[in-house]
Amino acid sequence: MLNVSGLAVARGGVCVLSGVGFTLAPGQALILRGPNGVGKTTLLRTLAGLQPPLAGSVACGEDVIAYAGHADGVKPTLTVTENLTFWAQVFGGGGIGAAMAAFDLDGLADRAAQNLSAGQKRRLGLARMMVTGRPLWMFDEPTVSLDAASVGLFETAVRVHLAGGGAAIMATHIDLGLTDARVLDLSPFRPQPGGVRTGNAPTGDEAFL
Amino acid sequence: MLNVSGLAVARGGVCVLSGVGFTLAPGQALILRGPNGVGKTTLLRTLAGLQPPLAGSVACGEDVIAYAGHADGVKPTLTVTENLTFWAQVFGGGGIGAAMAAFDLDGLADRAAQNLSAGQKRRLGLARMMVTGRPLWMFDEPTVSLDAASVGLFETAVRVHLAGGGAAIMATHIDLGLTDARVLDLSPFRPQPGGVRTGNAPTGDEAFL
Amino acid sequence: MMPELGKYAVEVISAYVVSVALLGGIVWASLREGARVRRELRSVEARRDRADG
Amino acid sequence: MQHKDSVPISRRMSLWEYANPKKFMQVSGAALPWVGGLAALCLAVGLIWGFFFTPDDFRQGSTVKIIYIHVPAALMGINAWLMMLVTSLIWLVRRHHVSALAAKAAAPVGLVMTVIALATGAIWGQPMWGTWWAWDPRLTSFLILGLFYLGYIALWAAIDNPDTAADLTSVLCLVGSVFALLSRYAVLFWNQGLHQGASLTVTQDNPISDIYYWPLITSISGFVLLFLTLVLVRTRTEIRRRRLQALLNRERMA
Amino acid sequence: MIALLRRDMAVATRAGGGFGLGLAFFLVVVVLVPLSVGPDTAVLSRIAPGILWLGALLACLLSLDRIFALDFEDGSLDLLATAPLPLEGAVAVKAFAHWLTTGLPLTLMAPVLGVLLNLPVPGYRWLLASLLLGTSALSVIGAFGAALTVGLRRGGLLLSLLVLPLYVPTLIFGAEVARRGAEGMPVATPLALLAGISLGCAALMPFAAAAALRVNLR
Amino acid sequence: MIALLRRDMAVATRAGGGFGLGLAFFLVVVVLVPLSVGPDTAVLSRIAPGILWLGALLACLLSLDRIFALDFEDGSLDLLATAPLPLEGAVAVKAFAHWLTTGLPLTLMAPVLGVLLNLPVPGYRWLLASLLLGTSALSVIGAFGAALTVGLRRGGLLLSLLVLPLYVPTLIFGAEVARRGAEGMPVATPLALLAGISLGCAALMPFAAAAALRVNLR
Ligand code: HEM
Ligand SMILES: Nc1ncnc2c1ncn2[C@@H]1O[C@H](COP(=O)(O)OP(=O)(O)OP(=O)(O)O)[C@@H](O)[C@H]1O
Ligand SMILES: Nc1ncnc2c1ncn2[C@@H]1O[C@H](COP(=O)(O)OP(=O)(O)OP(=O)(O)O)[C@@H](O)[C@H]1O
Ligand SMILES: [Mg+2]
Ligand SMILES: [Mg+2]
Repeated sequence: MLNVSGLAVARGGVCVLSGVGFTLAPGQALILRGPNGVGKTTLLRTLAGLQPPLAGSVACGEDVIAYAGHADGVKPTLTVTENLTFWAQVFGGGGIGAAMAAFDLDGLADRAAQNLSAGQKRRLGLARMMVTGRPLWMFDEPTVSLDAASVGLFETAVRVHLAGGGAAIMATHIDLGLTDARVLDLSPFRPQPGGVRTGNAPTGDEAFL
Repeated sequence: MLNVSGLAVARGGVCVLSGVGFTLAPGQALILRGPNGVGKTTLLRTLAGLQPPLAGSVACGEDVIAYAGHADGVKPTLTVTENLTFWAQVFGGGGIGAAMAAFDLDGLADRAAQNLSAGQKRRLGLARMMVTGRPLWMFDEPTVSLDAASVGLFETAVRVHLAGGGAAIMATHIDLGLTDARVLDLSPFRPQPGGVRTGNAPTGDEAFL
Repeated sequence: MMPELGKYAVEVISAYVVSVALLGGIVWASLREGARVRRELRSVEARRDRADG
Repeated sequence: MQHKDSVPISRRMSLWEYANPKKFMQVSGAALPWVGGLAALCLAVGLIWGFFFTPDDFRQGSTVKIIYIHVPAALMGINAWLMMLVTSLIWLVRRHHVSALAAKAAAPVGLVMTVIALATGAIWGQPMWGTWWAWDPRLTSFLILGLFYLGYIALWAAIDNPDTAADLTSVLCLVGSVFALLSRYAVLFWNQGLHQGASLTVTQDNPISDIYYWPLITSISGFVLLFLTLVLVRTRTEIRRRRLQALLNRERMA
Repeated sequence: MIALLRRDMAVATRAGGGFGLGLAFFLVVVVLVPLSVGPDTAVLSRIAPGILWLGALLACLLSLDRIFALDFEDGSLDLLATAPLPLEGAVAVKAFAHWLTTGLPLTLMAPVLGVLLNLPVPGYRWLLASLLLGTSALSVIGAFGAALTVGLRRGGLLLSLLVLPLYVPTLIFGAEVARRGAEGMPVATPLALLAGISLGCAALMPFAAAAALRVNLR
Repeated sequence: MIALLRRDMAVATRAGGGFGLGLAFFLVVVVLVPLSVGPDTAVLSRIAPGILWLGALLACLLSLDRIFALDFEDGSLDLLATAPLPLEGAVAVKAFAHWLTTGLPLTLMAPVLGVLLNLPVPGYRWLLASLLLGTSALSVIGAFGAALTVGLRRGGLLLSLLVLPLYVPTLIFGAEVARRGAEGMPVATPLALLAGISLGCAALMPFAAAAALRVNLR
């Protein structure tokens, strides 16, 4: 479903990760780990096609990835239902009932998103992934602000998605209950400072070195 | 240091918590818990004096509380040093060296805040508390986006603060290593639906009921 | 019936028409909004009274 | 509003906080039909009398009939703002909810009155001054008053929390009144030389004859009563809206 | 696409969405002109077509950041870029929604404000026509400018600065149509040029805007 | 206080902070006026003082939301409200910083733009004087408007709508000074009135603004 090899990514003109490679088959989940600032967000944005890689390749079908970043993509003045319906329509997907139920949003259906608490807003952001109908979900720190019960809802949703032939990648600092997910620690992929300079860590500045 | 009794707080005209009471002495820490949307943020803002309580009292000296909310109060275009120095000056405090060291920010000193990763920015926000010189720290989900090592730094900083006669209140969903902190679960303080209607849960709307 | 308005007929009549239309508009809007809110309030109160038993 | 409540007696003590929306609903509910009926009567009599049964002025021709709308509307445009100022002050000092809501309810009515005065003035200006609009001080300050209404209404509409909105709009109303006064003087200063003069004060110089005076008075009282009726109706709506919101909030908590 | 149009309209017309405020700004600018220039009617009616055009342009300009900035801040733009819509289409729809909620109401209001500035009677028709054509160009060009500045904080003023020079041709021809109309001169040539600009912009700008957006999302 | 002033200045002058953009907007508006009104020098020099004042006012207006909105978004305002500064003082300092980074540069730039509009020679001195006095009033009044709208999303246009009527007296007296100056008439009276307005606003508005801010932070 996703095949990454020799990937190098940069942020602010600095190469932060290089030589990243992995494959992901349907039904699998991959958890990205690494200390703050190692480049998890940068890597996910590259995979989602939002920024070009410095080197290496990302092999992935069209219209496969759904991406959920630090921000939720939620309009504060629209209600929970309106927000979800909009994304369902954009992705040509079906109903929003399942997503509302899975993230326990039914009680909040007519609340404007700006009146949600931090965790409730996050749940709405996560529910959005279910209405995209995309097979590969990518999350950047999905459990921020969530309480234990909501983290449970999230795990269940991911498990159901995997069982249905989907796949998921998530960057997170906490331990999720997804015991059979693979874990990829990004620390070893930091470009070596003393190493060959431009060989395996090319940046946009390469031409000036 | 802080004495709260019979406190009721409202958000969006709805009473979300009532009858909250506790005291906090120097050297103590209190952890607020409760599911998403129970009213932790609202309670903290009320304690910090940013919104008036519906009922009850908050007894607390002048210039005692330093508050850190969901947002960090960090100017994206200023560097880490400039940001910290500014807050140190506003609070008439001293140097920023200790805070920089405690949150491992020395390596980032001259980086503009907008170029920090999510966790690095959070560390900067937490470091701000150390330069306020205030004895009572209040955090709203301090460990969001932090990796394990940074959470360790945070715990150490809080422990040192407590040992020095300070106190701390924090709302969080994860388990911190602060084993001797008291935990206050907010769920029981939700106003009873079936109970006396306006008796113990007065809101601004009372006049209309 | 109609009074003789002379050469200013258009002005006078249009002034009256515009004003009456504006007044009618605000009256109508006020009443309609009032009726709508009252209806909603009734339904909510009925629901609540039922819940109270 | 009739519903049994199980509130302890002790909490009913604060009269301003608690009892007033209810009392207001009772009193206004009883008064409304009378005020409304009287308003309709006065308006109908005044306007019909003015339109059909007054003679033409020797200089202004039949356009003088516009006065029965123009002057009452202009008066109400100004006085509605004054009323909002007073009710805003009451809200800021006494925190009396009905007061804030009455100010909110009056604003659109005041705006409509202002617009009517402007429109009829413009229509009247075409035959009298040969132009729809001139930057005469009085007209200009009226236009600025209209802008204040717009800003005030927009601010109410933009804020969700009703008490916050009441506070902020009240502050705006106070500050705005000061600046409206300042603007009035500024405008007088600005257009001294080109002042349109005569036409506006015609009826003041030579005291208006009875034949125009009585229908005008009837019409003015009609406008006053209509304003009162509308404000009552709209305030009642606002109170109901608040109550509706309060009930929904309560439901949500359960 | 329809969903996007509907959502954008809903967001714009919801409380605080900015619909109506553009109109109010237009009104206020037009009112302030006599206050600053002085109440001389001859001068005012001479500059009326130009000022009306300028006021409409400024009101349009100020609401431009609505097109993308909000969607960027709350992350919707990232998601739209990965959605199964061509980004060009999304840009065009968003520009159209902006025109419907800004340009169109401005156009309809302009004649009323013309009265305040003593616009000569024959001018009204051509003012309307030129604004109707011109504001659509303003919206599409503005969408391009908004796409260029979308990632920047407080892009608002920078946006104005970038877009204003791009508005120059539209403004010149539009104001020329209105001025000639007001003075009773023939308007065919500038009107044709204005129409050309509008059509060209509507056809090409969405591509430029989508390209800029892609770069900014990196 | 000094720290706050310094920080606000630093944020404003840092890249993307908006310093310079107000100036650019002023420049562009003044350039667009001849394009829309037509190139007749007599007309232009007649309306020059008014247009310069209006342009400065609009440029000032557009940068108003900088005063509080950014601080609100990133949480600094909550923290400032709990800091050991009186909020009134903070408001005054922030308005002053806004004036230093907007009103002052606008004033200094106005004479240069006066050349573009053929402002008569005696006008320059009084244009400078009136802008110097007037823009300070604009900043303080603007701070009040910004405080009223700070919590609202896209408060920008609403802010303009609320503030513009409040600007009317300042604008009238300011433009009157500049116009009379340009025509060689005595300017003492409007200048005194302008000074009165500026002083009154500077003394009273911070209190109103701080009150509005407190309500908004609730
Ligand atoms: C758009 C244009 C106009 C506006 C906004 C306007 C506004 C006003 C206002 C605000 C008043 C104030 C009433 C008061 O101070 O007690 C007034 C009164 C009056 N207006 Fe107008 N006016 C306009 C045009 C005209 C025209 C064209 C005429 C007639 C030639 C006219 C005749 C009068 C008269 C006779 C009064 C009553 C004066 C008095 O008894 O004090 N107005 N108008
Ligand atoms: N404009 C920039 N210039 C230089 N370095 C930058 C810039 N922007 C970001 N960085 C650095 O790039 C690195 C990668 O950031 P990224 O946001 O991908 O980290 P992350 O793994 O998501 O961290 P976190 O867990 O804290 O969210 C960080 O060390 C950050 O400081
Ligand atoms: N404007 C509003 N109108 C009505 N209810 C609101 C409004 N704003 C917030 N709420 C509700 O108030 C409650 C308290 O919110 P608060 O942000 O204090 O929760 P929290 O405990 O901090 O939650 P989290 O852990 O998710 O951050 C929530 O249930 C929220 O939905
Ligand atoms: Mg990250
Ligand atoms: Mg919270």
